[in-house]
Amino acid sequence: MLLEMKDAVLNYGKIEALHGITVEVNEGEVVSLIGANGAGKTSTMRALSGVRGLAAGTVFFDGEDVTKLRADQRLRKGLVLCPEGRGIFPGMSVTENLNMGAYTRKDKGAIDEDYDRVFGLFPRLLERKKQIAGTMSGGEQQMLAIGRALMSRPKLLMLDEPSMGLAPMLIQQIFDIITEISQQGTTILVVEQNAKQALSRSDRAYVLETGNIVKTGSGAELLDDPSVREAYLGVA
Amino acid sequence: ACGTTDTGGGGSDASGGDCDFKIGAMGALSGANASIVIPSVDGAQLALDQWDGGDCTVTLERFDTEGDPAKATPVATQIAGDDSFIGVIGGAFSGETRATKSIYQDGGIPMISQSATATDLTQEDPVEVFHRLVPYDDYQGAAIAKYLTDEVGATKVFVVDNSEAYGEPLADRVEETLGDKMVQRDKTEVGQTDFAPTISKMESAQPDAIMYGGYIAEAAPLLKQIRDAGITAPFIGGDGLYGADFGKAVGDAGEGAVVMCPCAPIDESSTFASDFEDEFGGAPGAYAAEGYDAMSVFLAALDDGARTREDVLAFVNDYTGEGLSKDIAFDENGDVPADQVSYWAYKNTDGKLTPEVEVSP
Amino acid sequence: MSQITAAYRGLRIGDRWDGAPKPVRWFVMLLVIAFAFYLPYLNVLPFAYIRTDLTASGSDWASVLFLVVVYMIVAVGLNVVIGLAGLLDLGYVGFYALGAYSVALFGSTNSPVVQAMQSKFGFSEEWAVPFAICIPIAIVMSLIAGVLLGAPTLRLRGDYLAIVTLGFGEIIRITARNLDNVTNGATGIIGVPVPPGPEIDGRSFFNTIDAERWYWLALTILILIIFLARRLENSRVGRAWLAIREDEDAAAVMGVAGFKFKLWAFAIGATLGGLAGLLFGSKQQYVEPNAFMVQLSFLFVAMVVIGGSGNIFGALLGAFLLTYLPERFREFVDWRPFAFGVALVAVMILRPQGLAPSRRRAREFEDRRHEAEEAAADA
Amino acid sequence: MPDHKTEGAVEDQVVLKDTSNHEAIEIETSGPEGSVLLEVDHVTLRFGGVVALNDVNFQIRRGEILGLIGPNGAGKTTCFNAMTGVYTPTEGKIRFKGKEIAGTKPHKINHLGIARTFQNIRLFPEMSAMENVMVGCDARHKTSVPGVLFRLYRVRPSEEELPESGIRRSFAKVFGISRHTLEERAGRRRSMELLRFVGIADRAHELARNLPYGYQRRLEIARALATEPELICLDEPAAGFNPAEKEDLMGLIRRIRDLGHTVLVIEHDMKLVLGVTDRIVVLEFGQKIAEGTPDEVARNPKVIAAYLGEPDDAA
Amino acid sequence: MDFDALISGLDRHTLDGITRGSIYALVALGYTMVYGVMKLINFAHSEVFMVGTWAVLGTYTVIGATAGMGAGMVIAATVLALLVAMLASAGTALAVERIAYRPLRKKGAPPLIFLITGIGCSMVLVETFGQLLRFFFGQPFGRVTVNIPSVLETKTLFTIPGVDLAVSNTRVLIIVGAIVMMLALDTFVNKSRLGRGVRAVAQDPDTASLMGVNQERVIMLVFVLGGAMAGVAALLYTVQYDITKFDIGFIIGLKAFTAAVLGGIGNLRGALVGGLFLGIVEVYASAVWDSSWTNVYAFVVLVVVLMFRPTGLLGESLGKARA
Ligand SMILES: Nc1ncnc2c1ncn2[C@@H]1O[C@H](COP(=O)(O)OP(=O)(O)OP(=O)(O)O)[C@@H](O)[C@H]1O
Ligand SMILES: Nc1ncnc2c1ncn2[C@@H]1O[C@H](COP(=O)(O)OP(=O)(O)OP(=O)(O)O)[C@@H](O)[C@H]1O
Ligand SMILES: [Mg+2]
Ligand SMILES: [Mg+2]
Repeated sequence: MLLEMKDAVLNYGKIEALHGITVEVNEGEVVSLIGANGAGKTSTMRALSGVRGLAAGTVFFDGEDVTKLRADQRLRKGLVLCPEGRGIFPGMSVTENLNMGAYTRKDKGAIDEDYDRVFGLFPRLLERKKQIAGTMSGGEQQMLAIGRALMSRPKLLMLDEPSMGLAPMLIQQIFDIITEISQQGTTILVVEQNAKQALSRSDRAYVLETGNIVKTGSGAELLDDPSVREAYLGVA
Repeated sequence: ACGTTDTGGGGSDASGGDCDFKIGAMGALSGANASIVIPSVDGAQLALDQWDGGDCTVTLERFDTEGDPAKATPVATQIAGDDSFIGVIGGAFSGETRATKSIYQDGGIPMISQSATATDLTQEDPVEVFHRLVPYDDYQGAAIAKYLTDEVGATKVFVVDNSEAYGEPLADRVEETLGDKMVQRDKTEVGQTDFAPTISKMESAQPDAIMYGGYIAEAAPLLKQIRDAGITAPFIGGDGLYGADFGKAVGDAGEGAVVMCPCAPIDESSTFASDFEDEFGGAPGAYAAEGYDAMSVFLAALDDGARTREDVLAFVNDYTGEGLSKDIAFDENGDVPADQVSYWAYKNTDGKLTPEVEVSP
Repeated sequence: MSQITAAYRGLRIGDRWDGAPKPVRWFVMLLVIAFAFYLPYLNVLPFAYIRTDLTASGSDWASVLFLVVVYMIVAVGLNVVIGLAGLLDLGYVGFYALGAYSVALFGSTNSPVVQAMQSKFGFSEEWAVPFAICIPIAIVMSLIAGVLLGAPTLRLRGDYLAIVTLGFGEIIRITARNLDNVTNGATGIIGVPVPPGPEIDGRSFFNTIDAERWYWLALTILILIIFLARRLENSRVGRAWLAIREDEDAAAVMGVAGFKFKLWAFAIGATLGGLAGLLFGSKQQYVEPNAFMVQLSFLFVAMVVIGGSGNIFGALLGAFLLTYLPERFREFVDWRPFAFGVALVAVMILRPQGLAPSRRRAREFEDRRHEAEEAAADA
Repeated sequence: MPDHKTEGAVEDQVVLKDTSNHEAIEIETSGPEGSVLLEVDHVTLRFGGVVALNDVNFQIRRGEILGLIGPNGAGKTTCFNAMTGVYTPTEGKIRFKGKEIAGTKPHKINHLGIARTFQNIRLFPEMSAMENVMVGCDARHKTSVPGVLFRLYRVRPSEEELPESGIRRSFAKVFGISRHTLEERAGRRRSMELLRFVGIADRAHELARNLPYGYQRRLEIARALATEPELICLDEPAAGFNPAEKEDLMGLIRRIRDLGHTVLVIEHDMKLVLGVTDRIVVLEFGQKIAEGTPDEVARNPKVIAAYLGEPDDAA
Repeated sequence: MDFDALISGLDRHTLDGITRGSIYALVALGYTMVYGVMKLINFAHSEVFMVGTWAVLGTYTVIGATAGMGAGMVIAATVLALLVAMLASAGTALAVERIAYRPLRKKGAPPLIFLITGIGCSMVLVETFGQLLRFFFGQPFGRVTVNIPSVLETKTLFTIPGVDLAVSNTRVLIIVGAIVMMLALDTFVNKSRLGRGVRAVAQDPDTASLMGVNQERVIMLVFVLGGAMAGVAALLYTVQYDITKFDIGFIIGLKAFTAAVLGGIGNLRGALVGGLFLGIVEVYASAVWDSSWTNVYAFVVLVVVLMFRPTGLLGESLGKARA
């Protein structure tokens, strides 16, 4: 097992957003996390990445207890989050943003390779290499954020709503990219509102409702589950 | 105004009689300028300690104003409102004195200032209660000008001031007295350390003497920069530069600089100097002798039988006597009589101010 | 410390206050006001220990109270600017100086301005602008200054404004110091007029000795100002300020005229600053430029922040403590500034939301603290 | 997902009217339905070398729901920014109700009757949901700063505005009630109604920053509606919504139009766009490449090539 | 008013202005770095500088350096003093961070609070040198001005031909020193990995940590670097002016902060440009009029510049953020 979060409780002040959830991700899997607005998906991601500490529970990554580690320490171990709402560095250029993705890396040659890979995936970024990221359109920023996450060469890549704000054609492309990265050997945990796409491409999935895991199973199983279909796929 | 809940101070058990009084000393006892004030209050304390009051007990209360007029007014109101005060030593600075003298006037309490020298305090807006042991700035300006022309023989003086209430009028007066013997005038600021613009003006004016109206903190870098620029003209300042720390501040560049002060040199072997040293662990600093004298005048009033503010005020107004700093008397404005005014030029040699010559303006 | 605050919280004064019926609140309020007026005479022993004139070198209690109230007016004004509108003004002393100088320049026979008017219009040497007219002059002068300073600079963001306002304060002071033939320069102006009043014991009603009268005057003005300033908070104006503070661009798109409201905040703050300066100058009967150094601006800001910016009562508390405590503990002459600095740091670290924050701030703060603590739970 | 009419948890001191028909938040429009409300007239907008809008030309008619779509970076948000005064067009004109508005300050444009939401949510995070909406309401309020301070502008209150109790009632009868007080009351009532309208009244008193994403999006809509705009512009209102929530949102958009607002919506979710709009304008690289009814646009080969891609059942 | 004096001595005044401005610029760096990363005005930075001047004095006293030593000794003493000053200032900056800012950061306090603790720290430091240390060690501590020996004596190093302007060794040291330090720092922040981390934290601390940046380390680094620059400034200052005093930091700090804003706070090169610009403006204006209006010139120029360029001459850079 690559990642295991057990009985995680996360609080915002007096509000308890996660009520003791358990999430597991195996090496090589694509796992998705779906749920309504405010269900706690982003909170789960925050807890996993270490942006926020847990009130209770543990996080194991790669066999190691990382519960007490900060986000930057977890990143060094290969646990990378591409946050919701993009979180690009608005004042830096596109290149500098990508550079930041490789912040902890020292393998110059491999970094250059990864540049090429990212620019290959998102030609728009190559076009706008020098543009200040804050002035890019919403979709362009999303591309940049994903590209930057890839620059960290993660063991486990966590994506929080990667398709948000993307044009239909690009959404397709993003999911293709996710599949591709996964095939290249990166484990992936993805939060998605586009449940249909997400489920059809994941090995396993969790359904989150108001801070609790209410369902889990393979992607295909959940796609067929009537209650999931009704609540998240918009089909009665 | 109504300090009846008396808990502190007054403190002598032997009192009994009707001769149990306080004297207030008001000035900057903390803050940046405390070093100019504390020695004078210490001097006053020394005078009190050496006094044999018989039945009378007198305490000296120190009131800190930080030299700030706004902080001085509550102090003055307090002193004026408390009948056990029969005299005030201070204010130490002109600003706080200006702000408080009408309060003391309303309270009818005599003041003797050891160091407030602004001209207007007595010349433009005199009050009966105010007296001072130092001559006012007009004299000093004239004395400096006289020193410059007579002793230095300067004909092209460059005058600089610090734009403050002390330096500016002093420089004005020097300028007035010098007339066309002044080549140029420049203004600087308190807290300034880079005097390049002033130096370049000096370089083109080629003065044969430089006069600075201001304080030590700025005089030190100014002097250093003057000398660095290769200007060797004599440098002379007013009593704002007088103090033991002058030599320490100016360093080598200050060698030969002259400081003018209305304070007569205190003989190092005098009993005052040694007593002061014993008591406070240092040589008497600025205005220590004046502080001593101010206290002595008040004590003499008590000796004379004065028991109320009116008595003391009347006594002080008419007082004549020999003091440490000078022969003491006050004219109708409360000033040192013109014929008593004299200044000393001190030269900075090896980091010490040594008396050079006496100048009467 | 924490026990005390816990006990205080246990009392839940704020909630009880809000829960109390209106007549009770009125009654309590009147009692508090009455007590405030009585304060100069407070002389019953355990309570009298708050007086500043107990120790040998203490200072006059009523004068200290007066200064406290003047600074409270300042704090209320600055609270509008900093606490409500979120504009960091480090030059507030400029307005304070303007108020003081206005009454001095026009009301004192020693002022070069008055002397010029005398000779121009052939008035007698005794003539000066009457005090009653000096008040509107002072208010208008500081108001104009507020607008003049605000108009070009309020477009600046955050801390740029801080340094510009700081500069403004300095410009006022230096100008007052250097313009010898207008302001008497560094010497200052004496004979600043006092409010008219009946003569008592051969002295004018407002004189230098009976400081409690000044205190009452200032207190009355303060109460009036608090009454008015409270109205701003929970109104469209207060909301607009808050919105601007949060996200100026979004506020503009929602129809909030950002510039106008910021200018208002500045103007209101300037007016109150000027008014406080006027009281100060008049009581002092003497103004001089060095009374208005930048450090005083920092002190003003510290009052608002220590008390809990955004809350009028916080600002009042801050003004009270920072003015009163140094006066009360005068005997520690040399150590006062040191202790003051230590206290600033300590209080803010122990209670970063201020001593008496507004509820909104307290709530915001709780939230953020939890967040920050959790985020750093591991470190 | 709370029901839109949930009254449950809310305990507000304001007496709430029945808002099932939403008459209280209906707005007055200034012209007949179908007439031109806003006109984008050959607008070009450049940022240095980037041409974000290139000679774009379209109109919005009163009472319609117009969709604005296009690939990422096509210039949709920029178009909003130009219309709401955030940017000034390099060339061309934007007319609202026949009046040129390019270069007008954002708050003035709002007063003219345009409101918007943001692609990256921009609420006032430290204010409660209700206060956020109140700020919107204030856009229509008239009390000035002295008015708030001194409350001298009094209005004769109608019977229902009079307080209940005796003394205050007679006082209000004689001296009237200050406009500020009345506006404040009305604002509170309206804010509550609007929150209920968009379906988030159950968390009216929570700070905006603590609301979940979906609530925040809806709060932005409520805040924009509060300014009583004739034209409301929604920038990707469904971003981050799941299909069920999108369904709800479609209903909300329709109801907004039914209240008399004209709606302009940017959205990438084709199901929503095709389902809710009356007409669609398509941008690509800053240029308009198509315009028409949803059907026409969906079939337009240019649009398919540039934006939709191969027909996909996910759309 | 004397414009002739300005014109005829333009070369001289420019050199004076650059000298003055170089020191502003170095101190401004500390403000700008901290501001760039934490969006806070580090009010205690002026005292960080002040501590540096005392460190120089201390070093000279301990090694017994005086005017008129041999060239080798002068260089050794100066370099040693420089290192000590940098250490002392950086240490002070770090201490301020630890004591006054870090606890607040942990509690998520708003920026205004940092301002007050900064002011508090500044007062404490000032009082420490003006009062506390005197209490324990006596002279030279206290509220008086103290001379620092001119270890490096001022000599004319060369004369600029054509304008016939003599340039002294101290000036060369100051100007070259300031510019070299500035360029080094600028390169470090823009080119190095750690520097990128600094800029990332400046823009979005949370995301930066997701990229593997250790925020606390970056903040420490920022204070250390800013402090070290203040230490350099302190040495150069004592070389030029020969004095120190407990409250010497205040005015320099004020000017340096103005310079930082003038250049665009958060922008390192802005600090250099702002500092030099401010220095030159002040000297020019003082040449035409006099120095009693110096602060007025400085602030009027600031306002005028900000009216046309609301984010300073070069604009913000470390942490520019617009949606
Ligand atoms: N910073 C915060 N402070 C307080 N409460 C928060 C904060 N962030 C999230 N919450 C609350 O925690 C709960 C879970 O939020 P979270 O952001 O994890 O939801 P989500 O599933 O990601 O929703 P969405 O699809 O809208 O992004 C919500 O009720 C939300 O209001
Ligand atoms: N201030 C700016 N400076 C430079 N370029 C800009 C600026 N603002 C926008 N752009 C560019 O203009 C183009 C249009 O951007 P816009 O935000 O309008 O796109 P959009 O259609 O809203 O895309 P999305 O669907 O991804 O949000 C983009 O390429 C963007 O990078
Ligand atoms: Mg989320
Ligand atoms: Mg967009």
